[in-house]
Amino acid sequence: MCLGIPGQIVEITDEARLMAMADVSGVQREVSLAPVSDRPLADLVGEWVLIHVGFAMAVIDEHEAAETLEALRGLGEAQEALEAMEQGARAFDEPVRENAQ
Amino acid sequence: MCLGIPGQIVEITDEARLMAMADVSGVQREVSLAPVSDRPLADLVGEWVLIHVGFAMAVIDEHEAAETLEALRGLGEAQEALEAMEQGARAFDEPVRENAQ
Amino acid sequence: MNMPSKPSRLRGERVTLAHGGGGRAMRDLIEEVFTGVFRPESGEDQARLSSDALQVPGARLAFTTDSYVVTPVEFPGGDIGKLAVCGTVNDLAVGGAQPLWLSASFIIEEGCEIALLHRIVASMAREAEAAGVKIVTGDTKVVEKGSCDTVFITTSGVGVIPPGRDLGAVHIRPGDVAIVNGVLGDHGATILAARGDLALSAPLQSDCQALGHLMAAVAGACPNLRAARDATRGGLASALNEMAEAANVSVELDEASLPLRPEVKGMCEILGLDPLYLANEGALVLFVPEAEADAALATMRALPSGRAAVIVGRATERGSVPVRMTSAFGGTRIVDMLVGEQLPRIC
Amino acid sequence: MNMPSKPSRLRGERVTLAHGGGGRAMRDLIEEVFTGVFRPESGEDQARLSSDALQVPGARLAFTTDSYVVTPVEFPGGDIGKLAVCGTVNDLAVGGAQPLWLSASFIIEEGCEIALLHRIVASMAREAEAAGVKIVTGDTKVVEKGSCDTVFITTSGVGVIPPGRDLGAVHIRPGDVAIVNGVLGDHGATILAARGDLALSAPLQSDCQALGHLMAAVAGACPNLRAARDATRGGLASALNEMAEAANVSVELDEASLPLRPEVKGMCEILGLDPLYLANEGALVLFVPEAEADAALATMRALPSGRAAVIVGRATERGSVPVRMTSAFGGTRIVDMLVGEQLPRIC
Amino acid sequence: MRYVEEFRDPKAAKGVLAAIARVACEIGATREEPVRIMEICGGHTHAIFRYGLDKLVHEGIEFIHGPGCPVCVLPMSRVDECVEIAERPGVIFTTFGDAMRVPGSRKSLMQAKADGCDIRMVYSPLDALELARRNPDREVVFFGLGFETTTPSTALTIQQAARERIGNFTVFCNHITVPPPIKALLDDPHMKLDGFVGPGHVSMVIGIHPYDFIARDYGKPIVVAGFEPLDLLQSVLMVLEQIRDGRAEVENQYARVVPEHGNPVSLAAIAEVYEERPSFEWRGLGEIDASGLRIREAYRAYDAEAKFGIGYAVVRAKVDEPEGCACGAVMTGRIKPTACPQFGRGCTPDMPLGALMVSSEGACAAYWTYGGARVASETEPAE
Amino acid sequence: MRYVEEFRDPKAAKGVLAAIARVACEIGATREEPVRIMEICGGHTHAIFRYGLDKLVHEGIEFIHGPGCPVCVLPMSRVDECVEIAERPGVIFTTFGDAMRVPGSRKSLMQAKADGCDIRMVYSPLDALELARRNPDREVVFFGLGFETTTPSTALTIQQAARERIGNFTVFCNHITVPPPIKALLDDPHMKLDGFVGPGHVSMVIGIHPYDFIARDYGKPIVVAGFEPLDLLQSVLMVLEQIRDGRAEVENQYARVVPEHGNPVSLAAIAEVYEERPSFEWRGLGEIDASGLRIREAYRAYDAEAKFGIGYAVVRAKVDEPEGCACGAVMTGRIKPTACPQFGRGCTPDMPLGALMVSSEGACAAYWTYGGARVASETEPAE
Ligand code: SF4
Ligand code: SF4
Ligand SMILES: [Mg+2]
Ligand SMILES: [Mg+2]
Ligand SMILES: [Mg+2]
Ligand SMILES: [Mg+2]
Ligand SMILES: [Mg+2]
Ligand SMILES: [Mg+2]
Ligand SMILES: [Mg+2]
Ligand SMILES: [Mg+2]
Ligand SMILES: [Mg+2]
Ligand SMILES: [Mg+2]
Repeated sequence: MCLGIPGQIVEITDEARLMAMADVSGVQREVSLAPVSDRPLADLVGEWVLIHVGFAMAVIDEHEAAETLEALRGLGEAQEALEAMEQGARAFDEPVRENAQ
Repeated sequence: MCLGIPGQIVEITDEARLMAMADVSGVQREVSLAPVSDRPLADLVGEWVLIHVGFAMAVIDEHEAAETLEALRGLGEAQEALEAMEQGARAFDEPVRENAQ
Repeated sequence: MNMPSKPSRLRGERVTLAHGGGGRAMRDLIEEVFTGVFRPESGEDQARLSSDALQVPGARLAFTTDSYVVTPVEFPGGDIGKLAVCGTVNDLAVGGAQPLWLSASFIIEEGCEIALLHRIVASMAREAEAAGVKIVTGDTKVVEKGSCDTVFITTSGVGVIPPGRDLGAVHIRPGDVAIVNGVLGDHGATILAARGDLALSAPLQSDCQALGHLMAAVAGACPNLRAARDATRGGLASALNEMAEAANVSVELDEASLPLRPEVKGMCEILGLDPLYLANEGALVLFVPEAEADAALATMRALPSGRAAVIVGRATERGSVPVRMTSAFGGTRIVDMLVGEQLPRIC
Repeated sequence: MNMPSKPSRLRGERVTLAHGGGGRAMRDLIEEVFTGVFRPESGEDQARLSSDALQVPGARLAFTTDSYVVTPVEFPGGDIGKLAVCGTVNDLAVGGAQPLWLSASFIIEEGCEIALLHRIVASMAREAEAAGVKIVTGDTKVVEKGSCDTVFITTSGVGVIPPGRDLGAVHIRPGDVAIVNGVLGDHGATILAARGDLALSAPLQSDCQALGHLMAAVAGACPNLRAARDATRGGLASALNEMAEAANVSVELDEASLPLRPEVKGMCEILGLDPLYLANEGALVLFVPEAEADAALATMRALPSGRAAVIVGRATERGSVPVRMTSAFGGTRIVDMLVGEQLPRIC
Repeated sequence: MRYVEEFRDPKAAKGVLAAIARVACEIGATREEPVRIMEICGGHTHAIFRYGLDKLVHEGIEFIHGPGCPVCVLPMSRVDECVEIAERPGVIFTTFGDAMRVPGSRKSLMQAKADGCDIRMVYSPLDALELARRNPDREVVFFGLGFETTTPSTALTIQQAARERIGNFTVFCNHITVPPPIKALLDDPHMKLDGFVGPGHVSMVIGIHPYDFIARDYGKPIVVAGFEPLDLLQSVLMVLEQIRDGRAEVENQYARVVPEHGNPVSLAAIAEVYEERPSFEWRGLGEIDASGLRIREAYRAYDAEAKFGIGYAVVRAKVDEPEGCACGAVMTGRIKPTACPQFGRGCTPDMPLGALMVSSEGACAAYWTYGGARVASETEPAE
Repeated sequence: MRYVEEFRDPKAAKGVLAAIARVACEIGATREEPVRIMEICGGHTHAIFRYGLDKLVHEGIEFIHGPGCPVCVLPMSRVDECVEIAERPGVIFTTFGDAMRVPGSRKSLMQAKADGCDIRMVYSPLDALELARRNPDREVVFFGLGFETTTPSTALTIQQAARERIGNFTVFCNHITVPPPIKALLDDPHMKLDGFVGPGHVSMVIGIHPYDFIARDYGKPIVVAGFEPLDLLQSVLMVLEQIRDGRAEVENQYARVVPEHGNPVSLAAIAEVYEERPSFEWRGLGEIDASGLRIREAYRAYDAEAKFGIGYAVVRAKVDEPEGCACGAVMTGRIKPTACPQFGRGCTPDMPLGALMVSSEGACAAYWTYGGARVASETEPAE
């Protein structure tokens, strides 16, 4: 639970205290990198992290995100195709019906 | 120096702490009787005291006050009498002068 | 609609920041405490007003404002709400206007008792009715605990100045007499005592009262009424100094004529204060030509708010100082404007 | 006269209680900081005003008031003085009045920098001039340190409603469209960031602006303009709820059409806030019949304050709730009035 | 907004909704006999109502709102203890905004603030620590609140305070853990649940395996989900597919954020600073064994309970929940908010009885704000 | 008001004024060769101007204003020390209103309050002690200021605090004594004085004999006087009569209040709590030997100088008086306020350089407020 929001690390602000500036849609806030400090801090600049109560709790996995999105878009496209087919079927039907009225 | 004002002790409010209510023209304030506590507190009720920064600093001597006033009033009356005499003298003079004008 | 202003919704509570947040709690507070009493006619956030008096050719509109910040907000003889109505009515009245409409804007401290607001608003409604004005629009803001002192009220007033009337200190001429309507210093002394820091108590009441009816009567009785001022902050001394400067005259005051209660004198003696600088909330000073002084006095004394009216001095050609006073003892002294507030002189 | 308002008398100083005491220090403060800039015409404590517009038969006077208590008092895009002028001008304007005159009453905390007051007053003068209104009367009070938050300003406004014009939420009919003049939430988000407690920074500016010219233009272009509200405290959501309740209609909002800056969205995501409830100080929502919507949009977009004008919803027959919104995602949800202020939702 | 907007794409939503409908039909879910899926997390409850997902999904899906709102589960006694600390002279009491309106038996923190307590809303426990640095003559207390998502932040803050030897900072620890109440729910014979949407941000810290028991021991599907509407819909679909396929597994829809084994730094910080409490009180549920955390002896200087002699440091006062409130039943999904006899009557957002009515993640608040509460409140309560 | 109104009777005034005129003529006092009488006490200076006595008395009488205003003689350095104490965290600094506007080298107490210090005006040191009782977590300091009139009140308050063992109350002691500066004046060969009006309220405490040296050693008349205008006029008359009769005595005009030997309780309290300082700084006069009091070792716990390590407890900073100010000369009656080059120019009540311009007992303030200051300020300074 608890609100988390993706943000991008733009700058290390205090290496000793593991603090960095994060950017969320142009809004900036200093966050602690402590939870993700098991990798070199410098590597985190430019990364997207999941921010919760002022801590970067996780580095967002770009690859996993893309896969999830792909699956979702696939479902969307499949549905669009289906709807197009149904529409086609109706379009094929409809003149007949309209004539019938 | 230092502002002092006569007030009347109307009630002992805290015997242990030597506190009493004083009245100055209908304005009441709790004051310390410590400086005048070499006489019995109860005797002070009804007395006029000289109040300074919340302490009754002196009991006002009614007799001395009357004497001072008497001397002052004496000077006033003497002056009035003198002025009356001068006035009389002038009144006596003036018609003459007025006629002279 | 969702339970609009059930009385129970607010009763016995204190104001929280939620009451200022623009939502339902604010609406409930406003409906129950304010608009339920003042009953403004417009549902929009502005009053829409018409008055025949304003349509008379040559009539002018008078507009004034004051903020009220008194501590404590309730005191003998009044409360901040009564002050806020009377003070603004008086600023209209002493300028020669007929007071018609008031606005009332409240800044409320988080934690303020709602029951207190009810009392203040009731007092405002009462005073407004007595003064013949309507409170037609308002506002409330709630600020964090410690960001204001219980409640501040700002009232603005709109009135109509009849054609041809033009009161102003600039019209005062040497020879005019200065009249006050009643005792001086009661408000200032009452607040000093009510504040409690000096542990003084006195059977005093603020003189807080509306002076619209009094001013209307005097203006009717004295065709050459020059000017009037309510002697509020800074007291009679400051009002007279300002008027003398504006008129380029001097004013000679007579100490023996000043109407002062014994308790006010007592308070001033204890604290080393000068009653001429104590604030009033129902006292005014006006200037009329000597020839109209009796009419002014008679008219004022016929009204409750002018019962103790008395001549306290007169204007003279401009001398070296604006205001001078002859003491009962015989000497004279300058009555200057103070720099700031009078502070107790004790040691 | 004794050295009236030499610039050096106050420069570089802070306000002390002496500046509120009714004496010379107060007079210097008022002359140098306030009346020196606002230049009221009357030397008395009231403005005396005439206007031809008020003499037109059927014209009504509009009167409104608001107190301004923002923290911090200066913020990107404005300050409390600009707010105090724009906010009251807007309350007159959205009711259909031509704003003419303002009063301005200041409650100042002991210790307030005089340079800050200078800046605030200059900003008020600038805004008033741009909005075509005059600040004609005022007041100052000084309260003890800790008894107010730097400075509070209450402005009241007087304007004239031309004969025949009657805007009001009660006139909204099903089918009318709701139009906003620009982006939403900028003021609320700017203040949240400027306050500093949440340590957020964003390149945002308050939308604080006067809307008198915009309203005049729309009222001219749309003979059947129903009503307008500035969407201040409580944001668009509260304004629409109030209007829907007053008109006994429902309003259907379209989330996708809401004009929001990315930074405002970002701030809302971080803090779990809903931008519909963020305060605005230069945004209004108005209702016109569908037939006049294009005229309204074209008129608004021709003005700087209406450049981003857009239809955000429409009135329908009254349903079970006053305001409902269709999300971009497809679902619908109620847009209720909040109880109090929105609080950050974090954990 | 990257990683946000993409997961709100309406076109994709149509596809997932259609897929959900198909699977729901396949498994015979109907309005009368719905598949009952519990979203454990209050954040998910909030998203469901904000996006109207409950009305978008096939009518054979019923969302059951779980106990995963850390504010909602706060018992009155715990709020009372907050107020008591805040009332101590010299204290600056810091809290997330979420907890401000939660009713205690005497007052909420909002009311305590109005009454003069110095209570400040912060965005982060680090901001509270900064307040302590800047006010060395004051005692700064942070109201540590939340499930495993939030626990690392207070643990790391306490470690930072210890490193800097800051002596005027303590945490009033109310951290709780997700698994115990879920287990309690599953053990309740009256509770019928077909699957779970798991709390993604909790798993970001603890990984997905702590939920193994749900699948393994109780045979229920669970999908750890993200918080955007597409995340939720996809997770629902994944639960339905497990049901259709007769599987009961722990799946991870939110792999972009949730590592299988969670976050090692955070877990280490939690383990160093905190330990299990024997039991902890939940609103409407009473004491639940091993459901809360407390500060270890080594960090006792940062424990507000110890410093102020309050809460579990002493014998706690017994505070009854208000008469007729059904918070416990609503919180565990046994009844809907509208079935609480107080809903819309004795309990509204302006005069709440339970935290569920004021937390923005609370089911009662959600029903009131987004869900046609007013219609509901005009009907008689269901029970 | 009893004991007040009677002593303001205009009829009696006429008599005294006439008698003064008569005696002045008898001894040949003229405007050009006036009898120079110093009123030592600032309270007398205030009364002279408030009632316009200087203009009422015979032109052969010149009032010379003495150094007896405890606020006026405060050096800037001492005000600076007040501000420094008030700026310490947790301090409530209490003072009589009189001292609020006195300029320090950085700021006055009024300005320090505006800058955020917690400075409160009280009527009595007992009120400061009460503040200490009510604010046990704060440190309450009372600015003990004044001559012998006021000294007993702080001594008695300190004794009370000690009896109650109140640990958060101290006095910043600035009590001074009247005789030393008078002796210094009399030793000044440039100073021509014919007699003194003595401070009645000081004598109410110390009696009249401490002035014996004035009559005995310097051959000058002195009359201890009350504060109403008739008291003052009568005392002037008594001084003139001594001059006429060739006497030099200590007389007591104010016998209704002043006992010959003063007040024994007050004297005992002073002796127990205070002791002479080796020297004390006066504004414009510098250090004067044995002119001030300090708190004895036994009451050290109540000494703000000791507690805050300030003032004479440490090495004091040297603070120069402002350039061109003539405070010392005005205070000792060597020149009139209007002769100060700063009067009405660099120094006005709104922007004072010296305390004499802001104390209501200060000669400069009196000249400005009551004495036609504005006329004077338009003329060139006399020197
Ligand atoms: S309606 Fe109120 S009392 Fe009932 S369950 Fe919800 S929060 Fe609890
Ligand atoms: S005028 Fe000012 S500087 Fe000169 S003596 Fe008086 S107080 Fe001192
Ligand atoms: Mg006014
Ligand atoms: Mg006024
Ligand atoms: Mg006035
Ligand atoms: Mg308003
Ligand atoms: Mg307060
Ligand atoms: Mg308004
Ligand atoms: Mg407004
Ligand atoms: Mg408005
Ligand atoms: Mg005013
Ligand atoms: Mg402040």
